[in-house]
Amino acid sequence: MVDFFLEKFSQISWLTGLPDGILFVLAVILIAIPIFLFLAVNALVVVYAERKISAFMQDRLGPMGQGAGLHAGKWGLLQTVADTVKLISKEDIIPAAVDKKLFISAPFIFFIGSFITFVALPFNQTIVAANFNIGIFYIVAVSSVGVIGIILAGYGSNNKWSLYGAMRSAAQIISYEIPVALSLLTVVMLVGSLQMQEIIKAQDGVIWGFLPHWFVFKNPFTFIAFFILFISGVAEVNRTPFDIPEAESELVAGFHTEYSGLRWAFFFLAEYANVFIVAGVASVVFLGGWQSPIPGFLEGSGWGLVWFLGKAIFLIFTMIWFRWTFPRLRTDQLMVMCWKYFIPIAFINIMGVGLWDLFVS
Amino acid sequence: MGVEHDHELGVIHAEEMVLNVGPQHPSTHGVLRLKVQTDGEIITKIDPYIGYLHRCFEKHCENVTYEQCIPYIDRCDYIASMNNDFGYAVTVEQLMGIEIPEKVEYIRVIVAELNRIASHLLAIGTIGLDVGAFTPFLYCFRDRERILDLFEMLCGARLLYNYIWVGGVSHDFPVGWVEKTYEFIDYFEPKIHEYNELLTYNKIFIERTADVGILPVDVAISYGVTGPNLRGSGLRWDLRRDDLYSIYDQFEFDIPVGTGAMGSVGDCWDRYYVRVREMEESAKIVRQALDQMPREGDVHATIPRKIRPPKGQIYKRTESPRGDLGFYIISDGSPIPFRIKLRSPAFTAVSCINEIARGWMLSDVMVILGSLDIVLGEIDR
Amino acid sequence: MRYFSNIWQAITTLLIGMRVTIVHFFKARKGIVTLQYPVERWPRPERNIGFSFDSYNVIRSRLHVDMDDCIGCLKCVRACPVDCIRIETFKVEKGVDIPEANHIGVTSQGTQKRLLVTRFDIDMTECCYCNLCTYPCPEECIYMVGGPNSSKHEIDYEFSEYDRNNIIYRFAKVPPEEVARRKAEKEMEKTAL
Amino acid sequence: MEFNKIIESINTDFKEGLLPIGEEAPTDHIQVSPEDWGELAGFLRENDSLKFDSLMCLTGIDEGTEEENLGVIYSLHSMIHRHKLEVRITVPKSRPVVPSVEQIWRIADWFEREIYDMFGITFEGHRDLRRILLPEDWEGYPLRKDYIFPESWHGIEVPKMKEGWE
Repeated sequence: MVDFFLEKFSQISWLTGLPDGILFVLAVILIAIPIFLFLAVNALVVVYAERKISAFMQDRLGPMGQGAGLHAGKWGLLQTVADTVKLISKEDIIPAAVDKKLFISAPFIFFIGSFITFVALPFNQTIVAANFNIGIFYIVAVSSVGVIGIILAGYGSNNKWSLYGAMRSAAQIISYEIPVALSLLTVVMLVGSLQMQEIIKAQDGVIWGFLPHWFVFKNPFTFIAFFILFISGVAEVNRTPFDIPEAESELVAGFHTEYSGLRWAFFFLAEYANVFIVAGVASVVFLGGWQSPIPGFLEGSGWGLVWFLGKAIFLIFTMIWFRWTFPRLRTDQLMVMCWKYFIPIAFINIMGVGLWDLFVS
Repeated sequence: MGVEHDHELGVIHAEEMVLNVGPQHPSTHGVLRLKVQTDGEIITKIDPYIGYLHRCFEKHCENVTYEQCIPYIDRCDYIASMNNDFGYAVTVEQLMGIEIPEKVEYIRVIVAELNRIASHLLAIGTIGLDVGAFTPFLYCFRDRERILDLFEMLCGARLLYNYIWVGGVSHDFPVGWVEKTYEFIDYFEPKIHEYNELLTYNKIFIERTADVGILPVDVAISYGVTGPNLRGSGLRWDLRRDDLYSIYDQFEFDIPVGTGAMGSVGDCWDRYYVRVREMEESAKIVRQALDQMPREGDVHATIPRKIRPPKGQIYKRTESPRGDLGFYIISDGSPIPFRIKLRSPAFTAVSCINEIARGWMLSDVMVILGSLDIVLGEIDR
Repeated sequence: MRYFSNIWQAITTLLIGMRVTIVHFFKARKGIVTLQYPVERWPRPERNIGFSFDSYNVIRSRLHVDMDDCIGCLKCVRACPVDCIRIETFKVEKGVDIPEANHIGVTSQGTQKRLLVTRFDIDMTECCYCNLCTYPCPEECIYMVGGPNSSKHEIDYEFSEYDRNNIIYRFAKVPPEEVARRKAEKEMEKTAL
Repeated sequence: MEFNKIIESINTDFKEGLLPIGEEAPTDHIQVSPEDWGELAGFLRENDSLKFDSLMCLTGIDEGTEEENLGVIYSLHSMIHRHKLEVRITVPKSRPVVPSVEQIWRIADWFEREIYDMFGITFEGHRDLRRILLPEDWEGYPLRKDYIFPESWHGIEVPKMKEGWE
């Protein structure tokens, strides 16, 4: 995309006089602003969806607006808007005993971690901020920057609960990086490329006559790999049943106990951005990204965006569904699940995919 | 948290961290404060501090008449007020030697068992909440709400009833109440299956509760732990059968005990599952009582104008949803009790937390606390 | 072996749990139990929860006193476990109306009053809604509003106020100057003796 | 086991003539002195035919201002033999000391702390005797009949009257 903008700039006469560096920065900003807006809208929508879905699953109505006065709009549609206004207008509290520098910088580091991951995420055939040739590698590497933010938040808050949350989170995210990377590796083996668009393009066509040729259906091992990736992804973004860093019944609010207002909003925003990233990566790598579920039907870049977002939304729905169904695991059980179950199975998967590719297909 | 490196010996001496869980904490079920010493996530010692909700119940009772005690007793175990009143009424009646009409006994049993269901629903819902499952909690509250509706229809109050009086109940059940109760029981019995599907047999829930916080029988008895907690440890001990009061001998019901189906006997899962099973049994009792209850009859007949028990004292215990609820009442012959002591089952349950939670992780403390099903109103009185 | 049975158990039981919630999700229209409080009030027969208003026997809500019927017998004061009722009375001629004190001599049940109730305060902040005061009342003049008493006084259970003192309900209808006059008279009598 | 038999058993196996037998003896409880209680408690807990393994309730009483006596009532129960026993100990207000049974029945730990809190009876041998329901620095023992409620605590006045309410 940067190249695309630079090319456009070269056609605008008054811009050509500017130095290349400034043009580059301008191009980057032009990309960053839509991503930021997308993140904000994503958080608004997902929070609203989460509230409504959880409410319906629990025989409730969720946010509703009825009767006199401006409640939360029809069906509570304005609830998240009201939330945002509240968060922005809240008093900015920095507790006296915190480590100020860390405390202030932590939410932004956490946010940056999820923000820069979007760079490599292809929304359709053309919309991708940077079509790296190491796309997957970049996502795996960058998405764990956020943990630094969590640790700083927990450490800087000078609160025992926060520290517990941060330590748990660090252990959890670092552990679950491994099954994520290993299950992505199965696809990389099949495609032979780390580039996101290449991976999606490899999922073109039909398999067994009727199923789309997505990697999740390709062979039994990739099928398992998809679930390992998805569940580990859920674990990596600290959602129930893996939400031990913020486990509200144990650690009050975990690493963001001391945060409120806008700083807390950044954690919130980043958390939902991470949710989208997990859903996005899983749908790109295993569910064909912008490929149509019925091959040859409704293709093109507009529909590509719809298919990609549709798949991502379905996976987000599943994550919400998980959250409102399951209890939470304990720290050691989380580790057991990762190291004793996911990682061995992921290794077997890699072997299996290789053998399957050699002998079966 | 100061970590001190002892280079000479090559070992690290790590200090233990003291963590205050509560008085304000999402899962202390009230205002309990646990001073927890932790070594990393592992608990080395728990020291419970209670009394944040102390309301001088026993002192109050020495200043009001026997009738006026009942609103205060309601507020002790505010989750199961009917059972509290029931216990108090039975105790004072035994002290006075009053015979109770049959219909009153049936009404009392029905409301007490309904309240037991309501209390257990709260217990299993909150243990779900403590392990992080939010949805079962709301399902439980949805059904508990219906019981509270029944009570509201019966006596106007939803939580603190003042319905069971010494010598009777405050008034007869309204028209249509019996049918509504039948309706509720018909609705409720299949719902237990839903809780089981959603929570009881959930693998994560089993992992979190089975083999955690094991309370052996001898420790339980020594700590005076009673009720579902003791039955969870495998001892078939239920005052409704073993120390009969009221008319519980007229009903067929089972006393579920912990069997260690998912782990060892006496773990959190057993305590939890005993409660689930007890709800079924209570529903059975309610159904039988509704079938057998005489529809006609006065409920006011035996209420004395002024309750004035003879000089003497009595200790009587009844089975509340949390265990043995004992009343020690000393009367000096006046209408004001000389001394009322309430032996609270939750008080004894929380006293043993150090014994059973030591060595487990911080997350388990909440589960153990949830599985003991404590009500701080009753502990602090 | 246990390893694989664990995996199998986890997958099956978790899927069963997920089925329960998704069924609730799709049946959301039918099963919702929320009451949108300020707009919807409690008795809603079309929902499968709650009961119709007519079948109410009692209701615990605000205490109300019909002062025309009150004979000042103090039975409710004695019954109250939290001492939230205060009554002051003056002896008056039996069964005679006193218009300047808004006093009616005979109650609706035909009892002739001996006392003029100059003060009948109920502090609803202290009330524990135990209903104990309503039973001993010989004239049935103190009651909780709504329910079977809805003909006497409509239901009022949302009597929140910004000031605590507004929840102290003063039912006596005797004007303050009349009370002061009678108090002074009583003082005079005392000093005369 | 019947109450008489329990008495008999205590008298024969524990200490000859500890408990009075006859017309005037109480028929529902036994009264022991604080000196005997420490040993008797262990005996009641351990003796095979008695085996009082559960302490149901521990009640403190203040027998009124005239008598100046404090009492502790132990309600014992045997889960095995299904019999119960009530043990009473009376101590003067001037020296309210009772031996602790905290190590015999573990629940007595908290029960005794509660009675210490409310009546000021000291349990000798209790390993952790401090207030349980009231704050640590509370003065006086509230359930004593001669207790006078404090006017204030840590500078917090107890409101006696409220506005518009005599």
